[in-house]
Amino acid sequence: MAKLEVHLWSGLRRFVDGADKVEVEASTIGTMLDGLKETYPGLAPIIDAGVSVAIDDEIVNGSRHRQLSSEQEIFILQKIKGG
Amino acid sequence: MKYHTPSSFQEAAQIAAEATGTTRFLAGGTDVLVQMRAGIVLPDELIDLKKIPGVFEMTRAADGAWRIGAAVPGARLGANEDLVADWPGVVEGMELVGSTQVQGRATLTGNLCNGSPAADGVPALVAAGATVDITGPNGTRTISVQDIPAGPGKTTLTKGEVISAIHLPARGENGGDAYLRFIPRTEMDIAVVGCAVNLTLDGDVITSARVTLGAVAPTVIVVEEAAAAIVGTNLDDAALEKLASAASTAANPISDKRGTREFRIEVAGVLARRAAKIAYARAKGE
Amino acid sequence: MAKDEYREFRLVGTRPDRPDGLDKVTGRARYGADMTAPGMLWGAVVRSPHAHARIVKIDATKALALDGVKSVVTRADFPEGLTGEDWNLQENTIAGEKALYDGHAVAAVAATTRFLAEEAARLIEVEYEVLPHVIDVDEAMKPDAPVIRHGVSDTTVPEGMSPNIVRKIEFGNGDLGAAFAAADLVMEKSFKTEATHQGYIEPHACLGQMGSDGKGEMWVCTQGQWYIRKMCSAVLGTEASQLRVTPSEIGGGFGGKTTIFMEPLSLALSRKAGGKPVKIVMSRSEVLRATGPTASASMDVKLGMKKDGTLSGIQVEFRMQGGAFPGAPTEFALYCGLAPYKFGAVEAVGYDVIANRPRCAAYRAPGAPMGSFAIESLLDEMCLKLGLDALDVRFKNAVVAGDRAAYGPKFGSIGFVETLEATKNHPNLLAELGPNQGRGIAAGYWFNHNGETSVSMAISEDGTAQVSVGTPDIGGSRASIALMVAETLGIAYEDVRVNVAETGSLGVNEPTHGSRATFASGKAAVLATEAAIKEMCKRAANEWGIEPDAVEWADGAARPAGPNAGQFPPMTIKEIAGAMGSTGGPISGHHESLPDGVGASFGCHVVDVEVDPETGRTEILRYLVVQDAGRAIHPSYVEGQYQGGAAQGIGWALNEEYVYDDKGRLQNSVFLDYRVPLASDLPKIDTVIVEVPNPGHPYGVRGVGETGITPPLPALANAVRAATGVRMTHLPMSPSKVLAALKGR
Amino acid sequence: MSKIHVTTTINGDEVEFLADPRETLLDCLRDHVGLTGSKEGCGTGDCGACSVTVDGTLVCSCLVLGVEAEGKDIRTIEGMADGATLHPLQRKFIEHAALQCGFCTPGLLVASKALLDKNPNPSEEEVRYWIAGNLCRCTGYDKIIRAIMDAAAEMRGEAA
Repeated sequence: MAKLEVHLWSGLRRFVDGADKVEVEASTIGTMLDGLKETYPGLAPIIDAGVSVAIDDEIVNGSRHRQLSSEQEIFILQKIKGG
Repeated sequence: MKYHTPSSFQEAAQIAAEATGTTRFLAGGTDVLVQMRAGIVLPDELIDLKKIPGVFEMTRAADGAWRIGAAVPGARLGANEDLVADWPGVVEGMELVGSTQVQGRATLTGNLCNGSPAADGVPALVAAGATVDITGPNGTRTISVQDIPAGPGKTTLTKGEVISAIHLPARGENGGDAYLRFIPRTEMDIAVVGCAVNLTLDGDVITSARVTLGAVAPTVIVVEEAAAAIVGTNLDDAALEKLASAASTAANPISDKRGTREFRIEVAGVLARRAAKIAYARAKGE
Repeated sequence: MAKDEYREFRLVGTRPDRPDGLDKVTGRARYGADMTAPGMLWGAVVRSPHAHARIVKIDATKALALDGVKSVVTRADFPEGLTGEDWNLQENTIAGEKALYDGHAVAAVAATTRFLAEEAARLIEVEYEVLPHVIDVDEAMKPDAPVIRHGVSDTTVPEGMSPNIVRKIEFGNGDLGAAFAAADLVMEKSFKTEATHQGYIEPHACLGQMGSDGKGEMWVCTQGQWYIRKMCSAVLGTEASQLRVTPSEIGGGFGGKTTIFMEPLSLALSRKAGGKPVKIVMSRSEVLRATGPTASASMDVKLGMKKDGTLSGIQVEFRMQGGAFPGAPTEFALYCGLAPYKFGAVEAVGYDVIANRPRCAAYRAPGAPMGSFAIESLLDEMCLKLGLDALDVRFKNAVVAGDRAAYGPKFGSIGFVETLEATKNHPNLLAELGPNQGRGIAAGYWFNHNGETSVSMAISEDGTAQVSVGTPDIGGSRASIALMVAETLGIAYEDVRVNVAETGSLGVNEPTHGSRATFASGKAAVLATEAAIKEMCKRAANEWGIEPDAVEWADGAARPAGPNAGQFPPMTIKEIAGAMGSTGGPISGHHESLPDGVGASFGCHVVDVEVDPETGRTEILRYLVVQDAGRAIHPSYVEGQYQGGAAQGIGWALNEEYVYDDKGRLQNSVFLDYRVPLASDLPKIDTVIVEVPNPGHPYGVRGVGETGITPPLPALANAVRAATGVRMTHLPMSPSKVLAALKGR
Repeated sequence: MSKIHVTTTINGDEVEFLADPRETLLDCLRDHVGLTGSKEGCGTGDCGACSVTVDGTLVCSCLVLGVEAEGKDIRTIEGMADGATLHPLQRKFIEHAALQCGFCTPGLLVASKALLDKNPNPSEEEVRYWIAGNLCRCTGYDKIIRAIMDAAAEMRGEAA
C-alpha cells in the first residue's frame, strides 16, 4: 500500500470538500478507486458510471490491477473511447 | 399495383381515365420510383409509356422547330449536337437534373409533370416558349409549357391526360438562351434559385427577351419587367442592374431547408445577370 | 516496450494490395444486407412522426390480420426493470411510455416479404398524445423548457437547473483573472455547430434469429460484434453467450455502428415468430432520423493573448445536446479543443443536455471538432487582431512531451511540433491567392484508445499464418495487421491471412473505434505472433537438443544463438510447421489485454478557399492534411484516413446539418438534402504523414482515424474569414449564412 | 399482387425471374438473381451504390423497375472482370487504395467504366463531375480519382 495523491476534475471537488486532489491508501487502480468511493461516497456514482485514469502521461481504461506508486501522477478523467 | 405497357398514348390515356385508384405514368421513373420507395405515393396503376412508338425520338423539322418525345432521357438531349446548338439553355437545364445515372433515365416531360417549383428543366423551356402535346380521353390538345405547372406537386393536367411530346420553336438567327441555378454543392442538389434567359439580337442590341425564374414562387414565373429591362439595350451595366433588380423584385420565395427567402431574392438577381450575359454571348455566336 | 526508431523494415511502410481487395472490387464481399437465410422473414419498423408524444395505444389488429404477417413486437415484449445504460439502450430500441424524437421506434413487424412488412407497418395504429418538444440545446437548458425525462441528471448537476441538463463537467487550473489581466488582448466569442450524421453509405442491416430457448444468431454490419451481443442481450434479457454475432463486411461506420438500433427488434420478432430468421434493412431516411447523429453544440470562449502571441488564459463553456439520452461528448470537446496549446490558466465548464432528437452516437473523434472549431477560430481572430502569423502562434504555444494538458495529465511522446514543422515546409503555403480567396490553418487532436482486445494466431502446416481479430476491417486494417504479423514472423505478406472473427471464437473485443484497430489489434497480433515464435524456437531447440533460450528467430527461421551459433542450419518456419504434428501438435499464439501505450495524434490542416461574394458559396481550392501517425504501417490507408476525415470535416463545415421544422420533425432525411461532399465538390487532398513513433507500440503506431476530422471545421472558418473579412461563428457556413454575413444582415 | 415473368440478359447470361411490379431492378438483382454486388445506399438515386448499365446506359438500378428489364442487356459489377482477369479499373482501385469500406466501390467501378467506355481520355474535372452521383464517405475521393485517371492512362496504352 502506498499513499497516493489523486487529482480530480474540478466538478468532482464538491464531493471531496472542495479539494482539487485527495489522498488515498492503495496499491492498484482498483483499490484506489474503491478507496475513493469509500472515503467519498459522493464519488461512487461517477466512478461506477465509468472513468478513465491518467497515470503520468498515459490514459488507462480498465486495468484495475495495474500497480500504482506514490511517485506517479494520477488523474481521474471522464471515460474516454471514440468513434 | 398493376403495371401497364400501352402501345399508344390513346391507350395510356384510356387506362388512366378508367382507373379508380392512384395512377402514375412512368417514363424515366426518377421521381415516381423515389415516391414509391418512400411510401409517399403507392400507385394502383402504373402506366409505362416507354413501349409507345416514337417516345424516344427527337426531331428537328424543316422549319427548325423541335419535337422531343416524352421518354427521351436527359443524357440524349446533351448528346444531340444540333439541339445543343439551338437551345443550349434548355439542354443545360435538363442536364442539371440529378447525377449521370439519373440523366440516363430522367426526362424533360417528367421534370415538368413532377410539378416541382424548383424543376431545373422547366424555366428554360418556358423562356424558350415551348409547348406540349397532351393526349386525353377526349382527344389531343397543345398548350404552352408555362400553363402546365399549377403549384408544388400539381399540374393543370386533368384525369387521364398525358403529355406525349414537347415542342421547341425554331431557334432562328441571332438568338441565345442560358439557364443557371444556385445550389450549395456543385451537383446533385435541388435548385435554391433557377433562372433562364432567352433573347435575340439585332447587331449588339437585344430585340426580344424572356426571363424566367424557378424556385422563387409556387410555380416557374415569367418576369416581364426583367425582359423589358434588357430589350433595346446592348446589355450594358445599367441594363444588367435593372434586370437583376427586376428579377429580385419578382421573386416571392419561402424560407426552407434549402435557403432563406432573403437569399433567394438576392441570388435571383445575381443569376439573372449571369445568365443574361451567357445568353447574350451565345446569341452573338461567341 | 523497447523499440528502435531507426529500425529498417522489410514490409512495414510498404503498400501491398489489401487482402480483401479482390472481393470488394468484384461485388463478392458480403455486407449487412447481403445475407439471406432459409425461411427468412422481413422486418419493418413503425416510427414516431412526433418529436415528443405520449404513446396512448398501439393496435396491431389490422396488421396481424394480413396473410403472411408473422409477428409484431412493442415495448411490452421486452423485459422490465432495466436500469442505467441498459435501460437507455432498450428505450432507444423501442419507445416505452413516450416517443422521444421524430423517428423513434414504437413497434416492429415481421412478414414474408418486404412489401408485406411495410404494408403491415403502415396498418399498425398508434395513438399519440403530442407533447411540447425542444430541439435546440440552449432552449433545452432554459428552466421552462419542456422536460424530456425527469431523474436523468447525475450528481454533478447543481440543483435548480433544468432536468434536461444531465451532466456538468468542470475542470481548470491557474488564476484566470490574473491571466486575463496580464494579456494584451482578451476576446470572447460564442459559436454554434449543428448536428451532423456519420453518413456511412451502408444503411444499418441485420439478419437475426432467436428461438424460444434464448439461443440466437445474428449477421450484422457493425463496428463491434461483442457490443452488439452484449447490448442485444441486455435489452432482451437473454444471456450473452447464447447469442452468436457474426460481423458482415461493413460499409462505413465512423462511430455510428458501435451501438445497437434495430438489432434487438429482429431478434424479438424472430423469437415471437417461432424462431424464423428476420432481416431488417433500414432505409436512408430511417438512418438519418433514428441513428447516429452527432451532438449539436453552443460554445462560449474567452481567450487572453500577449502581443508576442503567448497565450495567457482561457475560459470556455460548452453546451451540447446529444438527443434524448445522456451522452453528448462535451468533455471530449473540452479536452481535445484545449489539448494542443499551453494556455496558462484554464477554466472549463461543460454541459451534457438532452433534447427531442435521436440519441447521438460516436462520430469520429466525438466532440473534438466542435471544441476545436470554437477555440481555433477565436485563436485565429486574435492572431489577425495582433498582426501575428497563425502558424507562428501555434508553434509558440504548442504542447510537447512533458507539458501538462489543460485537463490535467502530462503528455507523453507526441508529435505536434513536428507536425507544425511539416506544415510550415509544405509548398501549399506558398501558393498565391487571388481576389476573394483566403487561407485557413487549424490544428486538432485526438487521444486515441486502447480497449479490450483478444487476438489469436495460428501457424498452418505449410508455414503460413492465420490471424483472428475481433475488430471489423473498416478501412484496411486486415492489410496493416497482416503486414505487422508478416514482418514479425519474417514471412511474406501474402502468407498471412487475417480473419475478422465472430463472437464465438475469441474473447471479448471492443469495436473498431477510438482509432484502435491497427494500434490495439495490431499490437495484440504482434504479441500473439511472438508467443508462437517462442513455441517455434522451442520446437527447434528440442530438435537440436539445446536450450530454447539458445535459439533466436530471424528472417522466418529459428537459429541457434549464443554459444550454439552456427552449430545447426536455420530451421525455417515451413520446416517447423510441416513437422508440428509430430513435434507436439499445433503451434499458435494468443494475446488478450487492454493494451497499454496508446499514443495520441495531432494534426494540422491548411485550406485555401474562394468565396463567391454574390452568392456566399465557398469553393475549396486546395487542401492539406499533416498528421502524426507514429508509424504508417500501410501508408496508403493512413493517407486514406487523413483524406476521409478531412472530407467529412469539410461537409460539416460547409453544408451538412440536421434541419428541423417547428414541430421537431427532421426536414432533410435523404441524401438529396443531407448534403455530404461530392467528388466534384473537392480538390485533391494533399497529405503529409509525420512519423514520431509511439514508444508504446512494437512498430510505433498511433491511431490515425479520428484526428483528421477535427481541424477542418476551424480551418474552413479561418479561410472564409481570410477570404471575406467575415468571421462565421455558426456552422455550417452555408451560402445563405455567408451571404447574410457579407451583407451585414 | 400478381408477379410478372421477366426475361433479361445479365452480364451476358439469359436470366429469368418473377418480379412484383413494385420491385426495383436493384431488388430483383439482389433478391431474385442473387447478385448482391449492387448496393442500396439510399433508394432515391442520390448515392449511386446501385449503379448498373441497361443497354449501355448508366443508371441507378434503384430507379428502374425490375419489370422494365424485360429484353434488356444489364451489366453489373459481377460482370466487370473478364473471368479471372480484372478490369484495369478494378486493379487500379486496389492498387491505389481507392476503397476503404468498399460499399460504394461496385457502383463507382460501374460508373467509371461507363465513362471510360464513352471517353477514354477524361480530364480530372470530367471524372469528378461524372461520378458526382456516386457518394463515398470514406476516402474524400482523392484516391478514387487517381485510380480512375491511372486506369484510363493504362487503357490508352500510356505509361502511368
